[in-house]
Amino acid sequence: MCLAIPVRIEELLDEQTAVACIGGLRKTVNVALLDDLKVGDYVILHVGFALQKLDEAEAQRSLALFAEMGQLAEAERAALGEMQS
Amino acid sequence: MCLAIPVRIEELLDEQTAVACIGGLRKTVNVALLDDLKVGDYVILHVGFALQKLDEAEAQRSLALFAEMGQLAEAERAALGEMQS
Amino acid sequence: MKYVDEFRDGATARQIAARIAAEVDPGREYRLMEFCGGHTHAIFRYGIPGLLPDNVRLIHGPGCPVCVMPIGRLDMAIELARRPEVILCTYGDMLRVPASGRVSLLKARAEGAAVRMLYSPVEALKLAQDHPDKQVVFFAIGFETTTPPTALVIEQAQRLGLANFTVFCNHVLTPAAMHAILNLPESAGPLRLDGFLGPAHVSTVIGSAAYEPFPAQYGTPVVIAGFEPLDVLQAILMLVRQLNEGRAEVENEFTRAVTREGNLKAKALCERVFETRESFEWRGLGAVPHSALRIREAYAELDAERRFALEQRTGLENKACECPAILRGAKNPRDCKLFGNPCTPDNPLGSCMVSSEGACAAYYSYGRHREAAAQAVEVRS
Amino acid sequence: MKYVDEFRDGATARQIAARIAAEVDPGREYRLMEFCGGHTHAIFRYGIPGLLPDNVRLIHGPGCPVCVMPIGRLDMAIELARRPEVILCTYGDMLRVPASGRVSLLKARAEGAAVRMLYSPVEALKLAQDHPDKQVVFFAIGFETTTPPTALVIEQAQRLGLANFTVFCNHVLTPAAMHAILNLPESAGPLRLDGFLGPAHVSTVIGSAAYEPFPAQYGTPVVIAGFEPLDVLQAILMLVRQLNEGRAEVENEFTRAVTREGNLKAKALCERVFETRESFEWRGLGAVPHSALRIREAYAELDAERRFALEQRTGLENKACECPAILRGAKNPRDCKLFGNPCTPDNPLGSCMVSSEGACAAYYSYGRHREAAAQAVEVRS
Amino acid sequence: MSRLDLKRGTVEMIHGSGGRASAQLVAELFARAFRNEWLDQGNDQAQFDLPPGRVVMATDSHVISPLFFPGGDIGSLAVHGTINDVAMAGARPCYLAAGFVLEEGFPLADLARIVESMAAAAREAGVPIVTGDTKVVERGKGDGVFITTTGVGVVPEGLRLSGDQARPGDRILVSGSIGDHGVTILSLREGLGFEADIGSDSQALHGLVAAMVEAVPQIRCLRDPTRGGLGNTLNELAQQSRVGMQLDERTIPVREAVRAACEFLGLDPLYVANEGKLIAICPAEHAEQLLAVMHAHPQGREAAIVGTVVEDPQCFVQMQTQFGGNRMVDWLNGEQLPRIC
Amino acid sequence: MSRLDLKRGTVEMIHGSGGRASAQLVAELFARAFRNEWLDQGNDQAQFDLPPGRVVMATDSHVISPLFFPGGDIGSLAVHGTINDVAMAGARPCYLAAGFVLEEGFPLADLARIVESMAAAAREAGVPIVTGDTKVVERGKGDGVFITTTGVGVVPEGLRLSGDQARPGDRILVSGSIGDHGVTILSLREGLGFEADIGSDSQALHGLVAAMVEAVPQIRCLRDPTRGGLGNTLNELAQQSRVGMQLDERTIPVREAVRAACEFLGLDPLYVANEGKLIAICPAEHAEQLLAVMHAHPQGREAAIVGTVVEDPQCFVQMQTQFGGNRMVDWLNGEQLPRIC
Ligand code: SF4
Ligand code: SF4
Ligand SMILES: [Mg+2]
Ligand SMILES: [Mg+2]
Ligand SMILES: [Mg+2]
Ligand SMILES: [Mg+2]
Ligand SMILES: [Mg+2]
Ligand SMILES: [Mg+2]
Ligand SMILES: [Mg+2]
Ligand SMILES: [Mg+2]
Ligand SMILES: [Mg+2]
Ligand SMILES: [Mg+2]
Repeated sequence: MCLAIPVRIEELLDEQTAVACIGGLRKTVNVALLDDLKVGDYVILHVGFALQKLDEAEAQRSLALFAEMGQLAEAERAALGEMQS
Repeated sequence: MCLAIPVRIEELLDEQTAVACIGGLRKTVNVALLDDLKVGDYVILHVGFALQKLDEAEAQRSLALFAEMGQLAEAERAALGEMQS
Repeated sequence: MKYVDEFRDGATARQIAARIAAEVDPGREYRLMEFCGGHTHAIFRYGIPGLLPDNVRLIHGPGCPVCVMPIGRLDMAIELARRPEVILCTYGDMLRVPASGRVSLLKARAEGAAVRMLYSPVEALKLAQDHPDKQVVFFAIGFETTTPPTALVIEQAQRLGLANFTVFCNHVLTPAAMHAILNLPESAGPLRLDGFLGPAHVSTVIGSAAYEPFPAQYGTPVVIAGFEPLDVLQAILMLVRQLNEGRAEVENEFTRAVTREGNLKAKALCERVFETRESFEWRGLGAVPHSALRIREAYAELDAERRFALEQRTGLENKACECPAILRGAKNPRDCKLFGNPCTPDNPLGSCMVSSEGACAAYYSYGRHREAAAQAVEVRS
Repeated sequence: MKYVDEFRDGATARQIAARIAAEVDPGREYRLMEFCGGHTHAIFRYGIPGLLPDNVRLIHGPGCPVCVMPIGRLDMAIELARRPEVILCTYGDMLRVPASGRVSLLKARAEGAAVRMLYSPVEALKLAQDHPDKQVVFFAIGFETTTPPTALVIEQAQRLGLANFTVFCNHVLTPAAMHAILNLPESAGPLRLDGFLGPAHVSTVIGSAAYEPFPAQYGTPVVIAGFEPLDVLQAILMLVRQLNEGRAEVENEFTRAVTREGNLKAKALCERVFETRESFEWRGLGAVPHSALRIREAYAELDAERRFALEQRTGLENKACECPAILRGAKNPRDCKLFGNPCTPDNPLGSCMVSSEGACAAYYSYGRHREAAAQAVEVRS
Repeated sequence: MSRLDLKRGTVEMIHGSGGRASAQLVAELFARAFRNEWLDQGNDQAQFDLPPGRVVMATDSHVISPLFFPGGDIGSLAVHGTINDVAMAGARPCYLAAGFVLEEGFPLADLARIVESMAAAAREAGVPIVTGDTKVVERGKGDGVFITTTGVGVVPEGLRLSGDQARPGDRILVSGSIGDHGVTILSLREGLGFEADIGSDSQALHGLVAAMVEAVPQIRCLRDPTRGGLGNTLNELAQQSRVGMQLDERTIPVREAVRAACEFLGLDPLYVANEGKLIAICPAEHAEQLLAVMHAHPQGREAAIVGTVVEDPQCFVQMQTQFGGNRMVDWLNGEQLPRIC
Repeated sequence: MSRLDLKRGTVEMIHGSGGRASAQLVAELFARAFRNEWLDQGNDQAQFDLPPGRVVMATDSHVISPLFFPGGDIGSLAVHGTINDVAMAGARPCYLAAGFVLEEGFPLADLARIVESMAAAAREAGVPIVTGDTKVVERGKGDGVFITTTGVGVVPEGLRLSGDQARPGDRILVSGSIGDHGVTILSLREGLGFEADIGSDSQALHGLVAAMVEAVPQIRCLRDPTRGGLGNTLNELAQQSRVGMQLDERTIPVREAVRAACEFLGLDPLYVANEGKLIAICPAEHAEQLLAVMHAHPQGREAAIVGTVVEDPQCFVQMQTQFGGNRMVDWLNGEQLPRIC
């Protein structure tokens, strides 16, 4: 596994470094591997380096998909219930 | 001052070293600065080195001299006592 | 924590699990390998097996750089650390791993070797600057995720002209290992593998395109999955669906961080600094061609193998340790007769017991109670 | 302890004291300088002043190598010790002596400098052998007694080809200092000195002949005395007798260990290894010509002053410190307004307070109660 | 002699010699800060009367780096830690002893700060430091300062708390959020360096304990989950009582910053150290009352019932995860080291 | 898990983690050696009943190099030292606590030897070690092992010994020869290396003390002249009681080997450490009786009356020398370092 965590960019310090934030924690991180970062972006942080930007729209899409699946499951359960009753 | 103490040579180990003894203490000492040492000799020990042999006859002579002085003092005191009495 | 907590919701998990249950074909098995220790960790930590139908089997793969590090390479690192002029630094993961003679870097440190733990490789540069009279060696380990930071640090050391800094490079490549698993000779035991859960963070760097050979060459589907439990469940569902539908594709569940091309800047950097080794020994897999990186000639002065003229060592593995079979997916930790006694995370005899991502350690820490419960049932029944 | 205890007998002491009392001329003063700290020590430790008539006055001389070490030389040693590659080793005596800025070798060690205490200079060689990656410097101090061991060690280091060992040589010469005292300019204050108690152990090496210039040139008698209290008393008696009889000779009370020629082997050795410096600074005496030794060219590679290209330093003495006058015999410690507060052996401001052989320290440790008693009498009267 | 230079001075070997400099260090630093009738007597031991009851003694050696941290320092920690170990018997802590091992070269200013902090902690807790000892070791043979504190106290009539008293059915409570201390210390680690809006939870818990045992004398046992954290301490208790435990992750209070730090360092908050929290185990029928008492005390405001003691010959501690699965909460294996994978 | 390797193993950081390895170290080494009902309970504190009377607490941190020496080791020393500090109040020592700071890499075989030696010393003294703590520091941040012991005891009815009780006219006694411990340790110093037919006098003195206070409850004070030796300890007592002291050198027992070692190292036996001797001050009219009691006890066979308390606002300790002069016995100034001049 490669331990990594999404963090929010709070402040760009220079080409190489930024301040990132997660759960009330602030940490200076290296952002030299990413271009065009801006404050508010979420990035995947590993060994102190931002490896990739997190696509927030895709994240929402995933969550929406999960929710949908839930509804689908509900519906199926309901259907099953009807059948059995 | 140069801290030194008379110690007795107990055992000659080689050209350079011997075991010396004082007051029940045994210690390996450097004897390279002295020639013709033999077991039983007393030497003056300083920073782990034997600096000089101790002349036992001279030591006895000094002690005898002190004792003599004592007798002389006694005699004088006695004489003084006689005169005063 | 945003983008973490939402992906750990138990209610949603049960709903995805219900979908998996609804969609599996009871007449077949689904043998899925999570390549990566991150998935192994999530699977045990969140109790995912309990949510899956019995015919969906998860096989723990070799995706832990600590677990696959060959003893010989670790012996070399320990030998380096023991040199009086050397300070060896590396990530905490590596410190407790037993090498030959059960010596670990921690033991070597206890015996007087200068060994330092790093959180980030930038600390290694600082260490070198702070100890001009010492040789600071960064014992670099890890998959493609951890490689770009090492590359950056190497370039920076060159720029700074640091004369007392080198890197002992042990970075390994994920797709090569996946090829190796699929190419195992029949003699290595049965391998039935219906699909891969592809690594999350490795893929943020290498991109999903890197897995396209697997469906193409072997017909094995790959679904790249995030490391949160909902990601894992969702990816399992996606694999079940591919298998049910007879498809073999690369799909990406972890779209929020993985693109087809990955991080181009990071890849270019690694390309500049490293080149592929002809072959590299993986603990459990043996020699795997083109499966690891070495520092290029242009950075030779920063290469610890060159600076210290290190000779390749071959360490002795514990004969009874079943790590090789476990890493191949051919066996389960409980099949090892050393598991739990005497091999424990406190006293790891094989490398799968070392990192908590190792299959045996994860099994031990999170799975023992399930075994115990199972035994209790057996006794009662 | 044989040859020790017999020379400490109190009853005999009182008898010699009685002879002194009987023989002194009440119409004159006898101002006698014990050159050597060893005598100072014995005088206080055994309460000899209490046994002497009031007109026999003992003046504490500069015979403590620690007390006369100029601050500048100690600064140089501390500077050496602070070099990261250097381990400086020396005798315990030197460690607490305050140099410039009140820094001592002990303080430097507390701040991280590598400073080791030796009992014997042979330990310095071992230290060098045990630390091949360090430069071991032996900070050599002392009179002619301590010089031959240093010379032996230098020869041995050369024989062993030790590349990481040097000696910072500060050996000083007793007769030169005695000359300096007798040659003090009138401006230095009154000097009335009727005779010398000559050093015990220094003389075992240099022999009694070394003192023959003093009666010859200055008409000042010298009696070489052992360091035991009976020796001191007897030597005082011998000086009183010379003075009473108008003689000025070198006499030897310490015949059990001192000959006229001394230790020829040791002298030859020192002659091989060392040469006389043109001049050397003595704390309290100023620059004294031909009063110290330096390592000869033939052993240049073992000379720390050469190896480290040390530059001569001049340290600042505490202005209020009366050490110079005390060493000249012109003043008594209680004449110093710093004595006892703030200058104490725990917090020495001048070098006479450092070694317990220093005049002020001996006074403080053994003599304070006498002062207190005297004050009490004054208050009452 | 001139006074200690508490601004620029350093600890020297002489301060451990037992001579005048040692006496000065004790007089001008320790005795002045701790000031009480027992220390003022200047003996090598303290003499005092104890209230009637069973006597409790606990000792802990404190070694921590860095020495100063948000929420405390090694001095306050050494006071709180031992008071807590005494209090965990249900006892009232009465007196403390302190042994110092100082490293040559340690700044006297830092030592003074630590000693003042100990004095303040002891004063605030109402537990005087009545005897002590100081040793100095050569530079490179210590680490600034180590402090061993020992406490004695007295157990009120009728209480018999012990780690072997947990019984199936008992409820498990914690007095507040876990991991604050350990994460605070980690945040100061060179190279790790993160800022978090938390500090060590280091505090003396005897006030809370007194309220708890008065209201619910039926409490089976108390323990402070220090090194090894909640997870390891519960394993100790399970082992001692030969029982299992079932926790509910949702009820365990963990601050957001602690969770976040653990996520990015690869640690588990269950094993992160606490210095001002306690675990209580009590019969189920008193659990709600005990929780109410804890909630009413400033040190127990975030208290929670986090699990149940169960029968289990294997003495496993298990936890229902937030996610809904069940996991093993094993003994801490080795040190928790920050990881990358 | 496999047992501790007490032959070839070393202390590792993991042994201080608070986890399973810590528990194993405690179980297989400390608890096994010290074995008693309190430790067996496995709590972070010990609970016990004390006999009635004023309670005494003393603590000492032990740092010594070398760790092993003729006549003992750091383990037995840590037991004796604290028992003695408790006993010097006239008290009966009842229980001990021990805190260990171990250096990473320290051989477990050495640790086991030390722990066994502590256990034997505690057993022999009849004072169990009932609670403890172990910390591990990184290599280079400690020195093998430091041991802080704390003892509690109880003072028999009617006694009130304290260093401030000496009165002019009182006699000063020592229980035996001085300097044995310090010279033994010096003899092992690398480079100094001499052989002497002596060992440390390290021993627990509470038996002797019990006999003394029973026979002569009028004793003013007791103190063990450890660091700083007889000379410094008498200065402490003189200062505390605001008196002077007059010693007679001829009566002070010093072994020949100790005298010789001091001569050639430039030390004064008066300031050399002891670990099994005591100083007693008692009214003159009871001095002979006290001396007789001491002579009758195996630990006091060489006891002697060495001086008298005198009036002196300056609190000077003085000594009539063997030679006949009078000298000041001042506070120890700095460490006693071997000298060449
Ligand atoms: S339990 Fe240990 S020995 Fe067995 S396979 Fe796992 S790591 Fe190897
Ligand atoms: S008392 Fe101190 S300052 Fe005064 S002369 Fe002596 S050493 Fe110098
Ligand atoms: Mg090394
Ligand atoms: Mg140095
Ligand atoms: Mg404790
Ligand atoms: Mg504790
Ligand atoms: Mg506790
Ligand atoms: Mg003490
Ligand atoms: Mg004590
Ligand atoms: Mg003590
Ligand atoms: Mg004591
Ligand atoms: Mg503890």
